[in-house]
Amino acid sequence: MSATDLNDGLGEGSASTIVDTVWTEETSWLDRVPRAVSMLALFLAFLAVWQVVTMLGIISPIIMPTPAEVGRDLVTVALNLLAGDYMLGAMWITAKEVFFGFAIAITVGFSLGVLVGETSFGERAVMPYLVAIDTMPKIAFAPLFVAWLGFDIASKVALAAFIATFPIIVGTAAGLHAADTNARMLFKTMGASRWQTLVKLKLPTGLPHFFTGLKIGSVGVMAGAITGEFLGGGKGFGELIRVAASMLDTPRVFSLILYLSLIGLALFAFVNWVQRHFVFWHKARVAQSD
Amino acid sequence: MSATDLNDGLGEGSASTIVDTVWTEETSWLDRVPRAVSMLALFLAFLAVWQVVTMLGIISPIIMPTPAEVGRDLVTVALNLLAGDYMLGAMWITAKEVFFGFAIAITVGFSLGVLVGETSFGERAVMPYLVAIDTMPKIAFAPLFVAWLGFDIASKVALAAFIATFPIIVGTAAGLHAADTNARMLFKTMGASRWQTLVKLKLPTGLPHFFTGLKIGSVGVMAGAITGEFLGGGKGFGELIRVAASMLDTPRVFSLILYLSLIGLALFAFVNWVQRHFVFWHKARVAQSD
Amino acid sequence: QTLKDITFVQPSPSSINSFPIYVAISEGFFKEEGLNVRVESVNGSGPVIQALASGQAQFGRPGPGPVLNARARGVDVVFLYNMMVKSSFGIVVKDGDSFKSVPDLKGKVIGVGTADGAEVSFARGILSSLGMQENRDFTFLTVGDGGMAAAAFTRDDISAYAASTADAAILTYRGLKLRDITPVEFLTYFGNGFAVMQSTIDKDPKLVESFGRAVVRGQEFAADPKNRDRVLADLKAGMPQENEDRDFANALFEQVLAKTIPLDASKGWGYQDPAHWDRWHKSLVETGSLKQPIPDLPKAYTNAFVETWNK
Amino acid sequence: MNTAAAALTKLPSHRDVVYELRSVSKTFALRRIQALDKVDLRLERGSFSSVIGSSGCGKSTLLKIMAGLQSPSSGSVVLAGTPVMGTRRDIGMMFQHATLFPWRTTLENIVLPIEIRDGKHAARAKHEDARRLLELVGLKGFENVYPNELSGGMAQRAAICRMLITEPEVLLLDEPFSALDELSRDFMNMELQRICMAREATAFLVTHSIPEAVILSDTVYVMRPRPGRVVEEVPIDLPRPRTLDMITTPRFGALVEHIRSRLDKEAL
Amino acid sequence: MNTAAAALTKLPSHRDVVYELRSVSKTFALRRIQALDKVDLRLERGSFSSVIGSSGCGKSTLLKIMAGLQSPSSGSVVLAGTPVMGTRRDIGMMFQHATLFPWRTTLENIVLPIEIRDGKHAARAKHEDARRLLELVGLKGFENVYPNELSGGMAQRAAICRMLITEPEVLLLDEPFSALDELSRDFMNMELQRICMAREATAFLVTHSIPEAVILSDTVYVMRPRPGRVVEEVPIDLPRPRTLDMITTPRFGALVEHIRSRLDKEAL
Ligand SMILES: Nc1ncnc2c1ncn2[C@@H]1O[C@H](COP(=O)(O)OP(=O)(O)OP(=O)(O)O)[C@@H](O)[C@H]1O
Ligand SMILES: Nc1ncnc2c1ncn2[C@@H]1O[C@H](COP(=O)(O)OP(=O)(O)OP(=O)(O)O)[C@@H](O)[C@H]1O
Ligand SMILES: [Mg+2]
Ligand SMILES: [Mg+2]
Repeated sequence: MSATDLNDGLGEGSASTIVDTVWTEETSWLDRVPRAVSMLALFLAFLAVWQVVTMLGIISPIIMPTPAEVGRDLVTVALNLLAGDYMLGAMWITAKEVFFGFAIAITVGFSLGVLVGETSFGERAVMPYLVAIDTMPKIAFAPLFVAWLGFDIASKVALAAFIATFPIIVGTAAGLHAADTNARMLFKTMGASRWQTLVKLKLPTGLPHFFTGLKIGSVGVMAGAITGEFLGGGKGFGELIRVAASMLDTPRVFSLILYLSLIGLALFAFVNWVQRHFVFWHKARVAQSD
Repeated sequence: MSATDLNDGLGEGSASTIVDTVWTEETSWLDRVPRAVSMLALFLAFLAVWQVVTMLGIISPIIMPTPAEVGRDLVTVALNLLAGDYMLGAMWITAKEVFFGFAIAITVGFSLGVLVGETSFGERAVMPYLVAIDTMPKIAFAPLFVAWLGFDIASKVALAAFIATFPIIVGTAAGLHAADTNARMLFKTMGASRWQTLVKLKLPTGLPHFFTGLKIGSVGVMAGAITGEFLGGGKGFGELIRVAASMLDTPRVFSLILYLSLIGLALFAFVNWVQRHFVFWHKARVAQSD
Repeated sequence: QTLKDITFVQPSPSSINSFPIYVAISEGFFKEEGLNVRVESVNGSGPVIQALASGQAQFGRPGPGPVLNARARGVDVVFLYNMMVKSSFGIVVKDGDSFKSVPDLKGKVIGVGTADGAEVSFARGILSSLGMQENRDFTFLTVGDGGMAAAAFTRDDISAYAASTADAAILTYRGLKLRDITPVEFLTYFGNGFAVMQSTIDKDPKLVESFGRAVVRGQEFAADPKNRDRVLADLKAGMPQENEDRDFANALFEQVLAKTIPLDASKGWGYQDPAHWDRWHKSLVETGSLKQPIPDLPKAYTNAFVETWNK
Repeated sequence: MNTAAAALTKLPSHRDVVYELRSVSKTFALRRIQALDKVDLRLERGSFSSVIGSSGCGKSTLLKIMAGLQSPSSGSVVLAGTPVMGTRRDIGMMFQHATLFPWRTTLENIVLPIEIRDGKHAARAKHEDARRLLELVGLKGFENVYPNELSGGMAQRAAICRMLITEPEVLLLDEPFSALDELSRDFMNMELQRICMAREATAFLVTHSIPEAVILSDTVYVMRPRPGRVVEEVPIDLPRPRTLDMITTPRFGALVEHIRSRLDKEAL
Repeated sequence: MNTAAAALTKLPSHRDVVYELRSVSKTFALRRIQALDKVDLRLERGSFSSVIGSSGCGKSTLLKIMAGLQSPSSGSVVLAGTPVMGTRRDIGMMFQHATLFPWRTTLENIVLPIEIRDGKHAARAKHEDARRLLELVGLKGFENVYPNELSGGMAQRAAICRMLITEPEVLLLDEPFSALDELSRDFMNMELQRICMAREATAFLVTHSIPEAVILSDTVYVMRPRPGRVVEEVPIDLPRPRTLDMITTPRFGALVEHIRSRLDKEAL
């Protein structure tokens, strides 16, 4: 009948049209725009708004510079960085703070997260303290950090780690609750020890949650390092920003911040990449290996 | 045989002993300590360490006061709060900042999280900007906030919301990836629109992730409000801490911070409570309704 | 009669450092001028000027250095009233240490509060006038304020600290005994004072007049020892927590008050000596805090209102 | 439901082809597993077909391709005259795994397809129908129970109700009764026949039970694995409506034996 | 495997009671659903028992209680002389749902119990055994495939391998073959018998197939729902080892019919 006719009409060539019937998420028109184009469009839109705001003159240049000024300064900073001048050194110091801070945050956050997620002692007795500590303005503790760790990068690393630890704790702890009853019962019947259940079941199951914490933490660690440098004694990028800010050199402040956010982006992208490789089954589930 | 004997020996009374064979997570000895006891023990341990450190005299009282000094000051502050004096007003202001900041962060974070989690445009084009923005030291933007929003709580609310939004974005976006293929295919065959799949499948499935973000955000919003007050204007608790700090009245700084962390704890506990009621099936799964 | 709302912004949350304002508020001097003044505290002179530039505040209390910096960037902010007529900064060392004068600090680390605050320009000025050069004869370490400075001293990370006199007084009062080794001739490096945007002066000179008049009245009232109790009560009303401990508040107040009394009272409260401005300017340029000299230095300050205020 | 009348209304459209698969092949890219090799199928409107074959021979893959959930590597799928390019609303599908949503009660899970198609209000209007379906499958009293309190077979029955509630024209069923006891299974088979006949629905069933396939179907497709392909179409010439006592007839036995023999020929 | 020898070694321990359940009841608190009502069971060492009953009658609950995964509301469970107070290592359990872990290949999933019991090294040593088991169940070639690429029945077979690899003394099986075709199912049944006899393992099987229960068991327990209770213990007096041709014997037919009639008496 008609179905057959149609099908005959399609013939061998129909295969190619039908190959697209694979099950995928629906995509909106936004998704079909290539990434580079959409990023650029966003960027230009952002620039335009910025330009208009500054051109209207409602905002003083010492509060918000024009895109052109910042653009010029981006070049200056880039030249300085490329020449291996003092800014490169400062960036290197900040990168070190971020790296060590993140490493410590992962270690401590993961351990505490396991304590909180695994034991009701952790969840009910330790967690309130952790929440309380994390609510406290870290700035108030800066003198303590300095008194103990000095003005070198150690105190900045500590502050950075401090801020990044909490998200990792919460993520890890939430992840440990993600395994379902069936899987838990299975482990039970296999005679798995608590430790084995943790390592071989709960941690793998909870990896997506853990990575959520890690991503938030990766951004927190940057903020922490810069805050630390703002508070005193640093020789890193934060200090450069602070000097520029105190001299009301706003274009410099903005361009330094932009370079800084590149470090943050790199760190975040790295975490994302690690997640993709570690939680391959999650991805496979979503994207249908086809 | 022997099994029968044993069983006879147990008789009717055995039921009570066997009632305990319900499947539950193994508990370590730590978990059997009542919550109050363990919290108190932790607290006392903490106090003891603190006392010893200050008694050794290695740390100047300007940097770290003794527990006794802080204790005395806690009473002073409590009396002031109870008398409805200026501190109560300050606390009220900070609480308002936190409340509005959190409300905005939830709204914005959730919306952006959906954008990032649902569309590859969001994930690949918008997310890098969000990460970049969040990496930037917010402190540098404080003058901008003040310039636009004034000295009133609006600028603090904005900063608080700013800081709390990112975790919620990441949590929401991660949650939207949590639904498994089976469930997605089921929705597909039901002819669910993208919106329906989002609302009726992906969001409920992703709630645990969303709440992870919310918990981290609830703590971030506190930090944000206080940072905002530190940076400019405002009559809240952060201002009180700053005044005390500039006077080197460390016991006061510590006791104010302790009261502040109570607000943070309350907020966190509230989020936790909401999660338990919203994600009831998750809990039920874990604790075996029995 | 309805009061006009204005905002005054100060670089730190202290009523004592801005005492004329607080006294004038509590004693009703502003009200008599038809003004309702609201005080906001930000974090440093830079944000003070930013608040003025954005119109969020009409008056502020920045240091002279940041004002010149802002002018170099085209912001027409004008220093209006010299409040801390005597240098409010100093170089301090621990009481027990052997340093007698600034040259003894050769090869040492000097702590500063902020990366490039007024006290840094000040300290740089002193040191360079004595032929000492940064990173050769001494180094600066940004340690922050208060507790951070205490931590730095106790760790022996710094040998001296360039600070505002109020900060040093607080440290001393809290048990870290400090000694001021600032040479007297640097007293003319005046400190923070009241500033305003030129546009405000142009638009509403009356406002500037009435603001200054009330400030002068506050200053005079506070300077009179008879009124001490009242003044302390006024300060407490403005910032209760800072003034809870009366002895502490009084001690600090005396320190600050002393810096506001001019050597030559005949010019009136708030008067700014052009020579002192030249000195500041020169020092800022020499030490690199200003990249190049400001062409219109006299426009950075004005004495035009001093007479009216002091009538 | 008057079965004679149902049979009558069925006649006119009898020749109408609903589904047409033409040499559908499917190779999973990652390991080059060929799940389906040139499968041809023609399902007529109102017909009931079953597919039977060893585990892993590609039955579920075939169903997913028919539902538009996966694309064939080559070949074409045409449903009611239009190529299948994605999922369609007129198809009701039941998966091998029940997949109930833990945040919805049994009743709410069942009316979910209605809620998705016609909104919350329509779903509420269907609560009565849902209750009736639940009673039919023996789940009366479990309306407001959350799925984690259901047994394996109960969850499967709830999933059947969820598929039936929309009264779809085409039913794709992947081992819908695998977790049910014999008695319930027989009962459910008869109900399924009744429903399909009454609605003139086209059904395509994956099952491992040869008697089940025979009692329900007009045609049984026998599949062989590696690569999955249809080796025989067995037309079932038993009269409609089928009844359970037909199981004891010699014709039934012969058909079952024939199919079994076709399957037997392969080694496990 | 020499079956005669196996039968011999079995004799001495014949009287040994492995499992003893005494009036085990289970009420789920939330809705006061009584899943089990005074269930008594005695399983002898090396015996094979099945439980059969309609969906939702409490079979899975019974198995979980025997495995120590849930506690009875009243009554006692004794395994090998000691009350069951939690899970035990000598029990191998297979759940109704396969539950393979997506981050492990099929082979890694199968050796997981070994890894848990004896460590990674021992698990690696068992890879050969695991491969053999996989070949036995027809999954040769799928060792390094991740579970999301397995079909429903393939996953179930992998789960069977996972349970068998530890050679447990007691096997608790919850509908282990529900997703398999008849042929594979028959084959798996015979393999299961062989394994249990060779190892002198005690098996307890939940199934919906009466013939499967009869061909495998020494005793078939018939359960009725609401509340779930054992209404009859049917001893199966067919000789061991059982073979598939016994299915056609009259005795077998009579037993199946008897059990069916016991189940039939209840309304659905
Ligand atoms: N966690 C639970 N909470 C409440 N009720 C439950 C729970 N688990 C099972 N039940 C109830 O207990 C009864 C028996 O369930 P069970 O899973 O043991 O049935 P079953 O015999 O295994 O059925 P099937 O053959 O369908 O798997 C059912 O009525 C079910 O609703
Ligand atoms: N997502 C996938 N990726 C790769 N291979 C797959 C995938 N899904 C199925 N397969 C393979 O395709 C073949 C057919 O699978 P399918 O699920 O269709 O079998 P089935 O006939 O439904 O079996 P069962 O009766 O066991 O459910 C199997 O060999 C399986 O390994
Ligand atoms: Mg299948
Ligand atoms: Mg069951």
